[in-house]
Amino acid sequence: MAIIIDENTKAVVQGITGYQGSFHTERMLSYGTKIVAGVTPGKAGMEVHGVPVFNTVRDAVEETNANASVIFVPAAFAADAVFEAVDAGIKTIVCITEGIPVHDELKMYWKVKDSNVTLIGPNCPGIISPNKSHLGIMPPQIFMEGNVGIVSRSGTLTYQIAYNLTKLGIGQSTVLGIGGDRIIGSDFIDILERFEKDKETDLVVLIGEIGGTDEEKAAEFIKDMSKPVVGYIAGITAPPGKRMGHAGAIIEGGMGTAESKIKALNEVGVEVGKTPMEVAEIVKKKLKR
Amino acid sequence: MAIIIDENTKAVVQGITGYQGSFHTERMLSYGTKIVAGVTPGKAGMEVHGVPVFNTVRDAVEETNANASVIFVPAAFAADAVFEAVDAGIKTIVCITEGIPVHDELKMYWKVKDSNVTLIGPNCPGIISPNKSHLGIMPPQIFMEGNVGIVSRSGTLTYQIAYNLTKLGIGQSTVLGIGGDRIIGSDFIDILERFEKDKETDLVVLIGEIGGTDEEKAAEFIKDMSKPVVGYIAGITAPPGKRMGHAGAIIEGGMGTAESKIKALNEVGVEVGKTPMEVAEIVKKKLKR
Amino acid sequence: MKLHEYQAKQIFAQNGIKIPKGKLAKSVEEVEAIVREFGKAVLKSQVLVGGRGKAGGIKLVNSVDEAVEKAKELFGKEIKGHLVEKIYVEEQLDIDREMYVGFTLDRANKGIAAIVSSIGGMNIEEIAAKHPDKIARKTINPKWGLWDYQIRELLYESNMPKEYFKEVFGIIKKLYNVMIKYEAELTEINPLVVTKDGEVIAADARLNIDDNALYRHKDLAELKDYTEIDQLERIAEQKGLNYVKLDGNIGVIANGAGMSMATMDLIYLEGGKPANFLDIGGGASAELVKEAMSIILQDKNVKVIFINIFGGITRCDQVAEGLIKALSEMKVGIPIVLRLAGTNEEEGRKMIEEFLKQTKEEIVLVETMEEGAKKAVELAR
Amino acid sequence: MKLHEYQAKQIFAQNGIKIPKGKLAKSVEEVEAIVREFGKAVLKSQVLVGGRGKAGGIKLVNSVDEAVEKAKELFGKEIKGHLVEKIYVEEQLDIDREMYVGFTLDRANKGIAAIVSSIGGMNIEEIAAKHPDKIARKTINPKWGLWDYQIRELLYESNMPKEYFKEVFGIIKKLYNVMIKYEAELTEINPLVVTKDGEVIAADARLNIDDNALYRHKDLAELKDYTEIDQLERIAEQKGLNYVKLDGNIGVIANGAGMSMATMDLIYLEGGKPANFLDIGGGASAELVKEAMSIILQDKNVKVIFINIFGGITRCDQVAEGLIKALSEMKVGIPIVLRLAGTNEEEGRKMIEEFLKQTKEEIVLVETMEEGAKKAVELAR
Repeated sequence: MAIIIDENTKAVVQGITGYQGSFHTERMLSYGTKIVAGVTPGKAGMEVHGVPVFNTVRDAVEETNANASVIFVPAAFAADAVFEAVDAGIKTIVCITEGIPVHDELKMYWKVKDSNVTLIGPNCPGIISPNKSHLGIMPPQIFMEGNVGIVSRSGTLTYQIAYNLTKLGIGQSTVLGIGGDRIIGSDFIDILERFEKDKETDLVVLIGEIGGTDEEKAAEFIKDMSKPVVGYIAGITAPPGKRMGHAGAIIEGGMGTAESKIKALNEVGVEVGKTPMEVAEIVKKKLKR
Repeated sequence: MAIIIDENTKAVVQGITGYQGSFHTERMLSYGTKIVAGVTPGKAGMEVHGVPVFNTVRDAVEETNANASVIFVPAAFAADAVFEAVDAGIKTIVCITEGIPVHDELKMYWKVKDSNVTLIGPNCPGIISPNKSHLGIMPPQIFMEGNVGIVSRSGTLTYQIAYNLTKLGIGQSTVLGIGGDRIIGSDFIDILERFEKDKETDLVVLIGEIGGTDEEKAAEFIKDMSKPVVGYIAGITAPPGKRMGHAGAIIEGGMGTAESKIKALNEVGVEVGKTPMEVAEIVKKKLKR
Repeated sequence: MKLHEYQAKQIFAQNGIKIPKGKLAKSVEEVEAIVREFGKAVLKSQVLVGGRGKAGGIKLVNSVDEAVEKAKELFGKEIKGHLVEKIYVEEQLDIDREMYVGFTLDRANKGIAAIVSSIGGMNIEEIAAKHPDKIARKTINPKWGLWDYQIRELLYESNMPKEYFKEVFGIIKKLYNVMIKYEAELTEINPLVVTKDGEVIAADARLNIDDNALYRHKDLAELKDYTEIDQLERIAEQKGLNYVKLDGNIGVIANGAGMSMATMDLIYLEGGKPANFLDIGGGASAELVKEAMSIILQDKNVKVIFINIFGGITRCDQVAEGLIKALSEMKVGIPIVLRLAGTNEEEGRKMIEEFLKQTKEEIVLVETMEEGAKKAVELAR
Repeated sequence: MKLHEYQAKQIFAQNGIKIPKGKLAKSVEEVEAIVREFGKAVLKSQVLVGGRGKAGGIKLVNSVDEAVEKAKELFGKEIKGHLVEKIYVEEQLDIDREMYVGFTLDRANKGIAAIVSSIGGMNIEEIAAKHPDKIARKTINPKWGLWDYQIRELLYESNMPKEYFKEVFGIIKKLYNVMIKYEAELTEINPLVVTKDGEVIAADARLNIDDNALYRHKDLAELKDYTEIDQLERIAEQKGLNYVKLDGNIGVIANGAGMSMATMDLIYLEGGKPANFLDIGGGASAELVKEAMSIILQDKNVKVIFINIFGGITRCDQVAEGLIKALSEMKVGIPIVLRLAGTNEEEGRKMIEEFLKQTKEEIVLVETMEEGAKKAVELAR
């Protein structure tokens, strides 16, 4: 099973002829991901690492029946790329691009929502269902197939925790970063819902950080989940009013502190690890039961 | 049963303090329609024919649990009124107002579509489920409860045909005018779908006119309907390029002639009456079988 | 409301779309002066009807003398029933290629239809039929407006040559802005010309504004050319009546657009010919009925008038009152077939019956609209 | 990017929102000249921080002498860590009532939050807590934008007195346009003042623009006041590094924002205090690592540096190379705790081990980030 992507995922890479697009296409292909087409306007007929390039997503979908897209286009063109993918019939979009204007992100959010399309990101590391498919920029070798789902607002921190799990012999069903921006296509609840339904997933790790109230809302959802959830929240030491890298990682008007998030999660029975290592250990303990 | 409105319909009148709003509120009330509130900004606290007036639809819905709205506000404010009703949680909107700018109508269409709200009109005479509820400006005395549904692009012509049916002793389940504009909230198919499902309706009369391709599309739908449909199309003598009163009643670029519509209907087994009287006679004949 | 080419072009230019150099002339003398300035020129009749070119309304002139001669031909000429009173004089373009860009209301898909073709000059239906590979069409959802990827799709799907991509991309964007900003029902550049110098320029311009939105565009409303509208239709519009002149001899008055059309159709089915469409609307006053009578009577072809009223909001007694007023104040002299049904039917009929005792005008009261049509056709023979 | 009050007001005025008469002064002499012109005035320190008033950054002056005296006090004063270098001199308003209108990004509902209050002057959280009946809040969906009924609902729900409806209605509309047009994250008028003459006027102005959108608003980008940003943070920004200065003594370098925060947190859990947040991002070059080192070393509080890298796209050998370069080119003089894991971990560690043989700088290689934090805290004591 796994969620969102699996061996049936056939992806288009939007912005395939750019440096990032080309580099990561090669990495995704070498992991075994089915990258069936690339899109760069004006570059139809080219090939990138053996993948045919089209002028439009519509053309790419018509030729290849792609059902997913990974977006690497520059921030100024990212919203247009998402709209194009949706209208071409793509059902899963992973938007890697960072630095997208937030008013564009609002439009992206409602466009995919209107069309029942899944958008992961923007400003995210992507998604991997180990041994099945990888859409994004993660280091795939650190993951191992298994029964733990990971959903995270952070990239590197996700790798760290997945790495810790893998070292303990605990594999993952699907691992994904939902993105560090304030407005993202899928939030914790969207993903938790899927993990809850996924037969391969027995436990979920939620990696949050300061800013917003997404973790607090997730806690409300977790209350009714049947599967155990283990948490981690970054940013205990972050001062209010300062962005910690991610546009979304900011404590504003007293909202979104790590303390409030940890409290909300604890209240619904989520054990929150103090360190990435402790998270892996809690998972191990819980799975043993 | 009946469709869209019945004895459980509790309606707000938007623009109740205007001349039209007030006049027709009295008529609807006297027919037994549950008009539970009126809305005119700045007029909260007033009463019109015993109906309490509120500043906003939201207030009206909170106080009265209204589930429908009839809109009589001037054309310049009609789109805003529809948006307000939708966001206040109203599920059935009948927009009587004529002369609404077509770009506003496009927005209205997508707003109600997004929220799964039923919009009848604009520029329509409304809807009546005889002896149950009447939202609009029809002459209710000519209708009789029964098993024939009528859906029409015209007002007076609807009355004429309903009157002919009533005189022949044939009653109606629900009668409604979908409006004479080019962009309307519900088209023939939306209504035919409901009549097809309605247990009280045994036969449907479809009254079309020149312009657009709505009747042709309806024909495609009728092909798969289990209930008989009888048709009437006005405008055989209308010249191309001239609007026949309704903004939508215009033959443009060779599209939308009465001939093409009659042909499409005939092809799917719909008998099309040459005169309003003949329509009633065909209905009578069909019901006897 | 349709704008003339010269008006539409002015608006295009204000919105960043390149147009040829041009000036409006209302007399042969003005044409002469402008051509003296331009050298070679095109004289374009400003009439609100398609296919001007084929109908001889557009003339290339290569000298002042030729301009004067052609201008004399054009002024006063009738093109598809439209009188030429204004000529737009434009520089001649050195045309390398013709293309097409247009937007129109998309009733079926509830949006704005965007149409682009890499060839142009002929009408768009013709392009669609003859060169389906050179034309692209897309519906723009009003929720989101026009996005760049849609423009790219239009360009690729219409097989637009790459060298014009950038220019045409910009023009599509600007023309869409015109469509939205002025609440147009249709706007079109056909042909969109590429000159031998590589300039991309709107050689023609169409812009039809939604009449219902004119209250938000007062400056455009002032551009309305009333000389282009049939005089009776214009008067009717001012009185609040929907009137369309036709070429039959049976005048029709009814309430409701559908009812009016149905009445015309009945006349036709009985072998007669309607002289007009006239809808007095819902809840008409006696005064309005009188106005309707007066408009129809100005059409000298009319031999009989069929008044067909189904009273809902409209009250039959009001209609009778209006009719009596009209007959009292003006000489009608032709028979009237009258059918009154619905609200206050009895009162109306009684009023007419009373009136008939004291007038020499002929009013035939009928029971149904079918019967009325039959009678009217008989009387018109 | 936050705009100063005087900059935001200029934009408000350009968009039809009334503002008081005012001029910017950069010296006591300029203040003096302006107050000489205005008579009575308000001196408002232009610092990008909330609560200026309570912190003594705003002074009413009723004479030129008083203005000079207060201006001298204000210039050079530090308000919540921000140095006063500019004073906006405004006419005094005869205030009858204070209200509030604001828009801000609504993360939870994925839209624009509209907030209106019929009272103002204090901060909006305080109004919400103390006068919940005087405040109204609504989410505007970006698909449809702000509609009139929403403005009416905001006015009614905030119990806005009827006599201000029309004016405030217009201001809400205009302020929303500012929010959208300039791609703001937040814009606010607090207080929105009604003067004794009945004028409704923006007495204060906040406008924060989305940094990611500045490329579309070049004119605004030029208004950026770099003096308001910590110098080190400014330099880091120019180098493409995310750096936030904190007040601890353990410098932190990590890749990824979450990872950087987690590293800070670990230090805190071990009883230490991080000196900064510094994210070198994904796929950092050796050069960028060197720059990161150089920025941290400029913070004189730093006693130890903890470099925590989990290599995904980032290659550990690149990080090692950058670190070696930094240590070769500048004198560090404080211990470095280094944790390298992931891509090319072995190569990186080997490079460091080799380098350690030829340098006097102290580099402690650790296996895990938990161990690293512990070690760094030890070394900082």
